[in-house]
Amino acid sequence: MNWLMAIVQTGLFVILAPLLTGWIKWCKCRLQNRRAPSLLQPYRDLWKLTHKQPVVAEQASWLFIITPYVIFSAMILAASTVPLIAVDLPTSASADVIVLVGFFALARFFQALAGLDIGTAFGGMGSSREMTISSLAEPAMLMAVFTLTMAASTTNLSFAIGFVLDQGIVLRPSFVFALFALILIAIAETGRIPVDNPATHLELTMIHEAMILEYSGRHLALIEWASEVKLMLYGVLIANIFFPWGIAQQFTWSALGDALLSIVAKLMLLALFLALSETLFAKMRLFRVQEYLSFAYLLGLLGLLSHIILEVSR
Amino acid sequence: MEILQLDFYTQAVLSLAALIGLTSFLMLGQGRLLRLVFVFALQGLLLTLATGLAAYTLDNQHLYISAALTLALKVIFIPWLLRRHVLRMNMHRDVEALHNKTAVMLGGASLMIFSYYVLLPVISNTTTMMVNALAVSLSVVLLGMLLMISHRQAIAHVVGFMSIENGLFFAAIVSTRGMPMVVELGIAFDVLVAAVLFGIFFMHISKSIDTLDVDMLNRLNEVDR
Amino acid sequence: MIPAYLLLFVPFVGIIYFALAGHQPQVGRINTWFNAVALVMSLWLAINVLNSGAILSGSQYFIVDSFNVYLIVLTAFVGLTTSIFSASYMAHEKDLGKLTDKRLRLYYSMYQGFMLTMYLVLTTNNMGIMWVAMEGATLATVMLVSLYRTPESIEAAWKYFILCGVGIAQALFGTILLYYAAIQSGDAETALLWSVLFENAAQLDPEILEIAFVFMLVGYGTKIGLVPLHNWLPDAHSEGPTPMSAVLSGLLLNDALYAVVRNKMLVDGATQSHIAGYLMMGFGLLSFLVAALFLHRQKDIKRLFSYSSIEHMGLMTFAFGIGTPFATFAALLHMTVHSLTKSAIFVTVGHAAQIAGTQSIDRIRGLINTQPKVGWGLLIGTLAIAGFPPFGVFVSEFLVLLATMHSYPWLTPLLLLGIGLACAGLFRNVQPMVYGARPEGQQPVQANLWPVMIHLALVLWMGLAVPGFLANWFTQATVLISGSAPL
Amino acid sequence: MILALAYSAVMLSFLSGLLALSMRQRKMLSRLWQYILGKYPNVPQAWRQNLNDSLTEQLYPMRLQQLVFLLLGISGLLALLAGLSVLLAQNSITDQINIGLPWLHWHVRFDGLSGLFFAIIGIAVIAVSLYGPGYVKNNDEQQHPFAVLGLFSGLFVAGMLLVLLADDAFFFMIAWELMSVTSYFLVAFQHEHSANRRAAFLYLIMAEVGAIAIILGFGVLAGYSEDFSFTFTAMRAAQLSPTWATIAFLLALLGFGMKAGLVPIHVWLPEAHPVAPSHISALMSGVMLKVAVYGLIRFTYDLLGDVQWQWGLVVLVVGAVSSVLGVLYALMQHNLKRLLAYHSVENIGIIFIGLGLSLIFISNGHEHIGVVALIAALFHTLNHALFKSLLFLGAGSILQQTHETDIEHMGGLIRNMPKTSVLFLIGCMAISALPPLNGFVSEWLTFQAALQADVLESGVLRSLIPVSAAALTLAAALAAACFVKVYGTIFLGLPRSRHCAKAQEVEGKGMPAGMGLLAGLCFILGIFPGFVIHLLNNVSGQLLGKTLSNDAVAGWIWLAPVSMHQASYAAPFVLLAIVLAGGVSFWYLRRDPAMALRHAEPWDCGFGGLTPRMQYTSTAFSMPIRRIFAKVWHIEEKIDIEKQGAMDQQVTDIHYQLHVDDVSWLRIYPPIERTVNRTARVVGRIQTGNIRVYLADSFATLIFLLWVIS
Repeated sequence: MNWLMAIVQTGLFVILAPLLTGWIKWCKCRLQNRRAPSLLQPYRDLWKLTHKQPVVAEQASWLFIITPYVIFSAMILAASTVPLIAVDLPTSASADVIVLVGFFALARFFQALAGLDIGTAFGGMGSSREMTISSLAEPAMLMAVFTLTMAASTTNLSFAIGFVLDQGIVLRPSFVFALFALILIAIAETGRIPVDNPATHLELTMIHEAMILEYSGRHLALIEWASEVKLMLYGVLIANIFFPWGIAQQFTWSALGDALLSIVAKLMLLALFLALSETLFAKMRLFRVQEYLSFAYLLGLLGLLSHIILEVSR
Repeated sequence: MEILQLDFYTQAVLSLAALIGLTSFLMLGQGRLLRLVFVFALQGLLLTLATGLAAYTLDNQHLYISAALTLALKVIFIPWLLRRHVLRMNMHRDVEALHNKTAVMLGGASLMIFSYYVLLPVISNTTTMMVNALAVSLSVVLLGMLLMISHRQAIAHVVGFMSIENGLFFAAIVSTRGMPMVVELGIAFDVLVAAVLFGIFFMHISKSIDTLDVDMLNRLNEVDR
Repeated sequence: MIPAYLLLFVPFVGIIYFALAGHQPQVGRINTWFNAVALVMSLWLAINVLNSGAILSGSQYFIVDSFNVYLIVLTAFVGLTTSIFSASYMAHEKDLGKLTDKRLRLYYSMYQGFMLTMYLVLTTNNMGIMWVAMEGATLATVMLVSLYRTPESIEAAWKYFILCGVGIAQALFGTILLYYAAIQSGDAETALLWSVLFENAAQLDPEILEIAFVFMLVGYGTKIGLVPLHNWLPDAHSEGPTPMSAVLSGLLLNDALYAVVRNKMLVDGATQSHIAGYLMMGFGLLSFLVAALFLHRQKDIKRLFSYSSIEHMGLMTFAFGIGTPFATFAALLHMTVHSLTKSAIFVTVGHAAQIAGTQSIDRIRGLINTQPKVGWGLLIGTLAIAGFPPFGVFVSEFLVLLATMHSYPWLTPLLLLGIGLACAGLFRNVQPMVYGARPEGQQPVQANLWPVMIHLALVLWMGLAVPGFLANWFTQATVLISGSAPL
Repeated sequence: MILALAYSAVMLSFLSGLLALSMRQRKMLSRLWQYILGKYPNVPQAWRQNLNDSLTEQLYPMRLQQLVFLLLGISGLLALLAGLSVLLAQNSITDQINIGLPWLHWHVRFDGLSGLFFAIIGIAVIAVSLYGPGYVKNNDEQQHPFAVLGLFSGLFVAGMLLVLLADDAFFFMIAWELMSVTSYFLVAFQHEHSANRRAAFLYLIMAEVGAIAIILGFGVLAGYSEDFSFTFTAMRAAQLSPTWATIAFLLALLGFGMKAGLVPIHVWLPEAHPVAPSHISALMSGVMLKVAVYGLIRFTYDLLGDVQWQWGLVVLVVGAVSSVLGVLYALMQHNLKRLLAYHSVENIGIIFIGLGLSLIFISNGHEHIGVVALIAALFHTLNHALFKSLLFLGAGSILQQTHETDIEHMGGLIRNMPKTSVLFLIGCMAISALPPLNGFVSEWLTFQAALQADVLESGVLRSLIPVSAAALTLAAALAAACFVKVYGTIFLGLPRSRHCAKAQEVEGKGMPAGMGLLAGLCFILGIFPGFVIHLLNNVSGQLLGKTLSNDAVAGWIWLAPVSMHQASYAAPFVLLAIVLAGGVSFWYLRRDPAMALRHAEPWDCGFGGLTPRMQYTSTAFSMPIRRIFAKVWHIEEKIDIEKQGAMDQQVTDIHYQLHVDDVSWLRIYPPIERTVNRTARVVGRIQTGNIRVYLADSFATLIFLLWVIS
């Protein structure tokens, strides 16, 4: 039952991810007074891409070919460990939040390599920037995670969420800090404005797009899909860790239904915020990103310290 | 006890000691090599007399022998050798300008006091007056070194070296009625060989740097130039 | 006691023989034979002593106990191996036309003369004779230092002569004071005999002995090459023929130290204080550090290693000064391994200088490529002398360090500093000489490297395992010097 | 029995060294062989034939090299067996060898800790000896004599093994220095380059200073042991006052840290490791540093006994600093082997973070967590040995094929050297701590230990530990960036030099096999860490008397250091899932033949064709990081633009020069050298060359002493 549950919700993750992206696009268009594409547009794109013949450069190596699959499976793996609608899944026991970061790192590693494989200037540029940003983002992320896990005294996401649920509504300064830190990091890691602009292909500004510039057909589809899943992953992390209410703790149809509805609602809300911020803020220069990320790190650190200083009584 | 209670011979030895000390001072201030050698021979002579007297006083047989050795070596052979070299390298005319002579002299005087101060423990707990001369002999040794430090001529150095030997020898006599015979002979032999070697070295040095000024011997050093 | 007399007799014959026939072609080998015989005698002596304890000659003029017997064997051994080396070396020098027959005669006969004085210093029981012999060593070697008659060599010889002469004179004054202290209580004839003095050291007047020891230390210390009395040493070592440097470093310094230690034993016996020890420690440490610094600015390969000798003598003096059984054992071991290693190094250095045709470090290059044996010999020897295991020097330095740590912990940083400096100073100069490409027109020379191999093998042996009989000697000597055995 | 294995391992490595000496003795040997034939005519024909032609002029060197490496390999195998068996047997065997000081024979002790490191060395040595013959085959015997190389390699391995066996300070130091000195000779092996000589010199001096520090550390212990004995047994029994214990610990940290390469005493490492032959660099970087780690563990946990939390803090901070600085310095390198050497600094830092954590937890009475941290450190030690050796061997292959160590001149090798590229990729993934490889597991364990910080009383520690863990993350992420750079610049893209363009895959089976072994182990240990954890548990059981909680080591699938409830990791699942997901999507998407790949020119922004000069160089790749962390290096950047034409508007030529230096080098070492030289010059003044001054010296000395006396 549990296993089935796990597989089902991983499936849900993968299926729903494009929808989330579509929703964000929709909100942005609305906010910018443009006509919005349908919510299903991402699905259509994926479908189209998977049915085009992929073109690869002559000097592309086997690494270039396998990379999309690695990235995609790494993301699915990550998705399987994050509780979407129900806690205490067997899969989430197989990998805790640190391993989750590990999966992201794995995907990123191959992504960057693939960017360098062809030998175009853009690929290298993209990989270089991607690795730089991520290497700054990871410590900050860990700080936020630390805050959470120190409070919950576990790195297993199911148990952590369970912990928050059991406690009920507690106003923890540390969690507030951690939340904001995590949001900033999520924006940086998923390549959204103000760190990176997923919509642009302007040489000097693009990061993520620059790496996948040489991809086409099914490869591109997999990568796009993977990044959508990643976006959703972060959304779910934020939503379920800090506002877990509504998530199913026992597998009854009603509970699961509520969980599904609640998570959809939370995600829509988050996406709305994201769209709003993307409309309000402009992309920042590459060398401003470090300040942005160090601020995130600072938030994480503050969260940790406030946990140690304010919340624990010894 | 007072010098009055001493027998004549001891008094004589003590006054000889004073004279020997004086000769050291004379050498210290001496700029002309020939006179230096002469004073050195004089010191040797006084030493011989002292030895003889001591031998007579303590009627110690082998002190006579060492007196004879001293006479042969320090009064006759070595001065002759040195004189010969001085004349051969005709340095008998030039005078070595000694820097701040007075300071050196005062230093010498203070050395004498110092050596007395050093040897006080030795002198204080003994009955034989003669031991007091130990202080003089030490000061002769130290003055010899001072002489070598203050003079630049190799020959002066040899004289200083030998006067140090004199000092030691005198110390042996006044303190311990001379060393055991073997040692005396050994020392005498060493002094003899040393003297000969010095002679050889004078030739080599003057051949290599055609002067006997030791300040010119400074090729081997550790200073950045 | 016969072997002792023979031991002294052999080199005596040698002096006369070589004085007459020192210029014949086969003379080098004959010299080796003389030393070989001497070695046999010394071994014979050693066996006697091992069997029947310390020996005092009938006339009481000679004493052989566990302290000096192993030094005697060491002296004979190094004398032998060095003579093997000097045979080929001097032949080569003669071919280069650097030497005349007359000087060869002088060289060989004085070689024997030097050995004679060394044996005399070691075997005699009479402090006066010890002094005479020590002075004799100076006289014997001073002509050898100036053997090449270059201005530098003459200058070096003159400094050697004057400084050691004056220094040793102080030692005589010390001896006289000692004698004076002795005859206050005791018969004038035997009063200078070390055995007698040692027996009733307690009766000697401590104050006099302290003064005496100062003179002894300054006197013999000049010969050991303690800073600031060391100035003659690098000059003499660097300008003389290399075999001479080898024996000076390997033997003369040891024997001077031996004399000091003998006197220290008396002083410690008389004054129940540790004053002598402190003086020696101070001198030793100073020499150790200053010499280590000097290593960094050497341009002449032989000067380099003579400074390293000063450094090691400083370490030994320091160790003897500490005076605990442990330190004493270490110092004895260090005496042995240092003289073995250092003489081996000087052998290779001699060949290196012949290969490059100069002693200047800047012009000796790429030895390993030119003549691998010499290059590796020099490199390994330097490693050994710098105190890297598994060579014996490491063992002794290890023990010295720990002994210091035990008795005077606050001095160990200085030792640390010194060893580090010395290692750096040696290698910054040696590495460029052995490594690198072979310079133009640099040719291998006729070299006999058996002495090096033997010495290094022995040092290696002592590093891995101090052989039993040697350990016994050291332990007995330690008991003799410091009163009790190490552990 | 086990001890016999260990001894024979040492002996064999010695033998291989001695055997190498006979490289030049071919004639003598063949004469000997003829003599034997004459003596015993009834030697089997096969042998006769075999030996005859292996003694011929052209075959002999190769056969000898193979033989030498064979012996080395066997010794490695024996070491591995001995290590594993003692680990499984969980006992400690003691023995004495009757050489050494008269009153102190060589004491030998072989227990779990030594066994672990024995195994580590064994694995690396096996790999190296598989790799070696192919690598040294084409050496020029005159320029780089194999006799020397083989001799010192053998002695080097023997030295390392002996260090692990030593049970008294004296024997330990002998073995330790044997290791240092032989490796010094190996560093100086290619001594025709002045840079190598300089590196060797630096290495030797720092090794010496470190060794003396260690000796003094032992000295402190011995001083407190009864009757001043150097056996480790006596030192264990010694009761030290806290102050002296701390002094001893600091001395040991200095000594072993210098060998392990902690910042800022790491400077010899990036100089020395690259200049040795590659398979030796693999041993030095992969294994020798581990021996230093062993030394510190032995000294701190075993000999000193009751630890203090301040030590842990020092180790933690030093480790964190080393890990971050190490990887940052590495990022700026473009000499492949230097870069790898700097990564050793980083990984040693990570190991020390683990050690520091365990010290802190143990001293605060939380042994069960201390055990986790210790095991994490030990595991990372093992892992680093594996992948660092792998990477250095890979670098060796690249060097052999392209004659390049500068990655700026490489590129596109993935097409020319397929095998090497795969193996190297595994190494890169392992060292950048990517799941599901082994590097990730150990770092994960370290994190788990750090995450337990909130059990500690002191708030300072509780806030410092996470910060250091964040430093660890930073290091890991930067390492990933660095190895993307490395792999991308070397193997991907277009070849940047002619050598690279026509590089070939290494011929022969040996070299790939050696690397394959290590790569395979990296993989297996990543998937099934349980087995290793079990062994390490034995080690900590012997060392601390504490082991992991049961459910942690229960299954071979689950890895839960503290408890299932707190954190767990199931590598097999991860692998399975990756394979499933990847495989399914792969199969699903490629099923349609009409969808076969079409190859075409890459887009080149409309310029005619891509040239190698268009692609990102490694310097360019690391530029953003260089900007961001600019304080860490001493950077000299110079751009000169040559203009001409009217009003100097037409740019004809642009020169860009970049020189990045290690700050800790500039800050510390040249000043020391200057000071020494200056002091030496000052001291030199006392030797003026004027004899009268000399006389004055001795005169003054005499007067002074007399004055002192009276």
